[in-house]
Amino acid sequence: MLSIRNLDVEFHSDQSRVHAVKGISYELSEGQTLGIVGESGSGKSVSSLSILKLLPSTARVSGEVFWKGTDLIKETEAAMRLVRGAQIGYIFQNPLSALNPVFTVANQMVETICLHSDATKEEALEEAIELLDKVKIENPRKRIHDYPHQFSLGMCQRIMIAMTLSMKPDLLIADEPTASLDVTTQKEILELMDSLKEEYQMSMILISHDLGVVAERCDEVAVMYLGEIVEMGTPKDIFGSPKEAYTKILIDAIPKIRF
Amino acid sequence: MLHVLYKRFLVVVPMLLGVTLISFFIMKAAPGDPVSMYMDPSVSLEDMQQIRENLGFDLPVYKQYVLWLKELCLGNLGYSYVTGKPVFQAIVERLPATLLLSISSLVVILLITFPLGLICGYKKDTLVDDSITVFSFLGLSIPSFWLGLMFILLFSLTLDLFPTSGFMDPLLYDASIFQKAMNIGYHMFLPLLTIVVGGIAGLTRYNRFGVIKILAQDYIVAARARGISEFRLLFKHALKNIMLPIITILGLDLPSLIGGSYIIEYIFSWPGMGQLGVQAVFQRDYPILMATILFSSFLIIIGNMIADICYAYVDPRISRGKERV
Amino acid sequence: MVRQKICVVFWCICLGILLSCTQSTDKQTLVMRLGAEPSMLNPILSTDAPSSSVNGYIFNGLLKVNEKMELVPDLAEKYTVSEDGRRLVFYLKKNVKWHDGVPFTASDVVFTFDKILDSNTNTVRRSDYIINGEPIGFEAVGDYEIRITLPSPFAPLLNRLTMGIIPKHIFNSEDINISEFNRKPIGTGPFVFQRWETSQFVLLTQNLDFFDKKPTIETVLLKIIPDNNTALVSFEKEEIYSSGIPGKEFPRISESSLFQTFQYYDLAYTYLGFNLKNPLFSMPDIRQAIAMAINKKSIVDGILRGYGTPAHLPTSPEMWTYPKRSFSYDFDPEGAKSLLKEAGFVMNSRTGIFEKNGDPFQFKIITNKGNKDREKAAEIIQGNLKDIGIDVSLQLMEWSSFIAIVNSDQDPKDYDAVILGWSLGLDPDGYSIWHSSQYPKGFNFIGYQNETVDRFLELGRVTMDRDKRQGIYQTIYDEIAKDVPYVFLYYPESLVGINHRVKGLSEAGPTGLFNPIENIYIEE
Amino acid sequence: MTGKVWFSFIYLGGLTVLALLVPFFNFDPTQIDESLIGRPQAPSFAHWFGTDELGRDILLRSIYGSRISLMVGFVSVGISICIGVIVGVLSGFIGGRVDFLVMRVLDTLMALPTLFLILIIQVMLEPSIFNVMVVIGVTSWMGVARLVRAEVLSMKERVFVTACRARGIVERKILFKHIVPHTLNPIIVAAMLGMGGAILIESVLSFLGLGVQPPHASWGNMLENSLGYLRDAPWMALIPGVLITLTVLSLNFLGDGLWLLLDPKARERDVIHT
Repeated sequence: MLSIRNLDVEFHSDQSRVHAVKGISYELSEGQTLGIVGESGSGKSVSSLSILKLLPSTARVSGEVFWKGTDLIKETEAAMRLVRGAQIGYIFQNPLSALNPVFTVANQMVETICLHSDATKEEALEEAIELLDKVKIENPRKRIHDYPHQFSLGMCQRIMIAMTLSMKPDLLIADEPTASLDVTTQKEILELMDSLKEEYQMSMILISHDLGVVAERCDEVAVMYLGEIVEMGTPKDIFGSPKEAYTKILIDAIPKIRF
Repeated sequence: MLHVLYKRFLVVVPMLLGVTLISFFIMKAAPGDPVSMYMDPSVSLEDMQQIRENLGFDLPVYKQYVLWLKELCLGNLGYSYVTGKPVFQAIVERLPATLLLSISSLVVILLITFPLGLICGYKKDTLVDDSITVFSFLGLSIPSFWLGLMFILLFSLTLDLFPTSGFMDPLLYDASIFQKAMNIGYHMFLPLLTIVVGGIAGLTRYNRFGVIKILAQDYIVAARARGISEFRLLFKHALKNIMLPIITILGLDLPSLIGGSYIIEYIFSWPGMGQLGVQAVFQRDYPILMATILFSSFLIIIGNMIADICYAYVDPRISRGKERV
Repeated sequence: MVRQKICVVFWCICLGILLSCTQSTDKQTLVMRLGAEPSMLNPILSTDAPSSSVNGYIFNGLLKVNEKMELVPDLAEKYTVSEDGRRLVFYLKKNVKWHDGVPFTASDVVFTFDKILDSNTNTVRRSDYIINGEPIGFEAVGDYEIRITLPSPFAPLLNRLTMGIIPKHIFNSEDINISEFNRKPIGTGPFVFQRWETSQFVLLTQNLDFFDKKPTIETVLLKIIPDNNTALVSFEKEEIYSSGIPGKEFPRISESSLFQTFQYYDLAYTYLGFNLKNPLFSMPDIRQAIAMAINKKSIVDGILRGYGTPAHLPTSPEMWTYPKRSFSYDFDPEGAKSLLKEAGFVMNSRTGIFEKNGDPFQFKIITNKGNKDREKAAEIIQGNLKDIGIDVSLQLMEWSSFIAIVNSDQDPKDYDAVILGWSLGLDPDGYSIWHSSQYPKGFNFIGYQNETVDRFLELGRVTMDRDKRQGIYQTIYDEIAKDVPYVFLYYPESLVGINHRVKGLSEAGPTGLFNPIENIYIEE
Repeated sequence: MTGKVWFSFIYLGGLTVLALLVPFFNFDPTQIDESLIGRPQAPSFAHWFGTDELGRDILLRSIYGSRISLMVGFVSVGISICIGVIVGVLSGFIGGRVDFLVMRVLDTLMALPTLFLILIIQVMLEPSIFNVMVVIGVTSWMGVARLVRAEVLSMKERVFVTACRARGIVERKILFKHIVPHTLNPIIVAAMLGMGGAILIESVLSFLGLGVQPPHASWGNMLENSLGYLRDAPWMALIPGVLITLTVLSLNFLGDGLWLLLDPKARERDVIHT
């Protein structure tokens, strides 16, 4: 379904030039979950943002991103708009900053729903409330009219998930969706995502710096280091017999409770 | 909300008091008084002295201030020393012209700077952005009174397109309101243009920074990731956020906008409060001067308050009772 | 949206231009300029020129000055002066009505002068009617007769009886200083006040009940245009019918068939005055040297463009006391230098400045801000004096601050020299400027003291005969010219342009071209 | 960006060098040419910028005028920064009631229409260039004080200050060693922009005749002189105006450039206020 070949991203500015992603390739088939792990700055987010062409104008992207048979790199901005959200959803690391602070949740959700369907505003609102209910926001009918800053971080992430799901994407890219949350909330959100993935039958790219998170729920894992995929395979392979030194370090970094 | 307003009003009173105190004493420290305007070989100094006594200039300065303040509390701003006109009337006569000029220049500036700022911010570091920036800086650096003169030289004297000065053609005193409005607009063009050229730079720049900053925010990328169009992004998602800093800046810029328009009024003989005030400085017409300063300060303070209120209105994060620092 | 707005603004501008082009004026409307906002339209309170010129249309005095600068009866039918000059009787016209229809009587006249003499009135005219501390008596006999009693004869009084008379029935119950009738005056004059828009215009219309010959002009529109350049532009666009013309524009305007131009001497002169109490200027030789060092001709030619004359006397060529012969110092820088050397000054060849006992000859000239000609003259004088070795600095001061220094009570006063101008009244009396009693309080702020001048000034005030007075003032002028308390700089000429459609003008002179206003009409 | 900064450097540098060197030559900017009084001459080979109404060379007067403008810029901004920094640092650092009071006084001063304030003070004092500098300095420090206070306040909240306290460093040392130096960057930028502002105010004052006294030249009074000659001798108005504009423009460019240079995070911050 998604096939990336030789994806290369460079950032140009007046003084410097940063080679963020150095020719990576991977494939993802329908219903599968791909995990991408690596430390901060290894190019995980950049590579996945470039799938949707969401990088700032200073970025130079080359390579091929085939999505359902078309190369997204060559697509126009207008065509991309139809892909974004409706076909590929994206969940961000910090849910609070990903919600526009000056509009109510209802406003933003209705806008999104109306954009991708023919629903009227009233219908869209009902749908949004339903979705909020689904992501376990209490009293959604009332709370939907609140502003983002009135919700906790975990709640915001639930809202983001609800909003992304409202567009029924075929692929969900979750960019460290739990990194800014505390441990118990992390667990809840991940479980929520698991169940929703089942329900909506989406493919997923799960980005994380935490191998533990990825190992449990991915069909395949890619390890990125300094803009390159240094190792790729099933979690079993990676954990069982890591070939690269860097992967070993990552595995060692998973906290193990010793008594 | 009301609570905030109430609290702010409490601060306004001592501030205005401070303003009057400072200006009154500085003013009284200036040599000369309104009576010296009468100097003429046919005028005797005894007469001038008598008028001074009639007007109460022989009293100690603090007593004069207390007297003035007492009258003010009774709602009496006094009478002009030069024309004997009630000060309130003199100010009210001038207020419409000043407000007309400052408000319309503000509106025009906003109308121009918003799209300019959006373009600059959206197309940042391109040729368009660079040239708009250079031009707006140029506007900021040109002395406004000189620009006014150059406009008079070009548009009035050389091209003969606009009147050099004034407010309305006297012959239109009984014309229809529409005709009057047209004529006033026609007279207002050059002063307005002068103020606008000087005022564009700052706001465009703030707008530009605002746009750049906002466009880099996660929620813009997130909205884009949901397939929302660029137009909608700019004019819905970014716009409201950009307005926040702009409102603050407007509030802070108000003094310079009002103060700046005074020198323009002087150049174009625009019958506003600035002209009245500058004249009053030179004629030592204390009651008029005090009232002009009081009114201007009041306008500035109110302007800042309105900015704060708008801010609270636009930004949901500022909730009731919490004041912005 | 934005484009629409731009369009709207554009069309508004176009419409505005159209409208301003199509406006037309009634043919008997006289459009004049006021150089500033009038202060009060009340002749006993205001002293500023714009107010006076508006008041001139609205109010009448007992007497008026005609175009030949003679005093003739106005509200008075006739008047008599007693032999000793101490009793005057005025018989008033009987058909005079105020603009509100109330008949004018002697009580109005008495009220006017009582108000002036009342110390609660903020007027600077009070001392005009006080002689040696005693007020002049005004008394009504019946409705149409006024008796005036003077403590001693006083020649300048007749001129002061041109003061506009104000209505008693209006001001009786008002605080005259702040009365609203100072802004909507009621007079007896040929024109009735209609409206006054702040800093825009004053509008007057013909008085249909006027007691004298009715004017042809139906409406007088006085536009308030403070800026001279703007006024000139308006004049050339025929938006106002009269304007002062700067010297450099005068030849151009004169050649145009659209305009009539006039030039005449003002009753004014400009001078450099020394603080005579300053030891530096105590010697007449020094003052004379300075007088000789100043190139008055280049000031007149350069700054006034030749429209004026170098001055030598404290009067004006238009004044009837202006002498045929006069005493003067001509431009002579070498002579000035040798005078300074005789006075004990030595040239320091390094600095190029004269010194005495090691102190360089330097002083500061102050002048008021706002009169461009005067400011330029000051700069030229500074240059002239530097050329002969005197170091002069200039300070332009804002009027009130300037007056505060010059009029301070202290002796000696805190200045070296001033450049200033006097505009003179119609009477040649110069008592307040030259008499030694007017120092330190008074307009003799330079501290001039000359017994002969004092004596003749006093004599001039009590002498009624014009020929005798001429002789008296001749003596005074000679004394002053010899003493050089001032360096008289120039007599400026008034350059006036009038639109060609305005007819019936009188001969050019200080009383104005529009005197009497009754003769003026606008040609189609 | 760099182009603008280079332009400013070269222009201001050139102007400063000219201004500093011109007194060493035997030129007299007040020399009147009596034959040309009242007849300003257009720019020519003999007089590159033409002559004014008293036949004086405008080029020479412009250079002498630049001495005044640059000096006014330096001195008045120096004064305003001294006052502003002291008030801002103390107010921000002491905090509490003192801060509240100081801020209210600042608000009050800022609510005064500056032009009137300057006009009245200037009328009160004898007009001279020295007074102009003092008056501009004394009336324009409020912005700097606010800026510095805000900076100090935000510094106070930073962890490193708490860390200093935890190490037992006395308050005074924290203030002068750790907090004040951090406020330097915004001050330098504010100074650049402030100099431009001061030059503009000086020109307004001289224009109203309350600044530099004749026959000495300043750009403001050269402009004022040009008033009666707008039509016949537009260069009299054009040249000083262009010079003021270029100078202020350069200072603004320089301030802007320095801001980006000194504060790498500047692009992210939305407001610097002059």
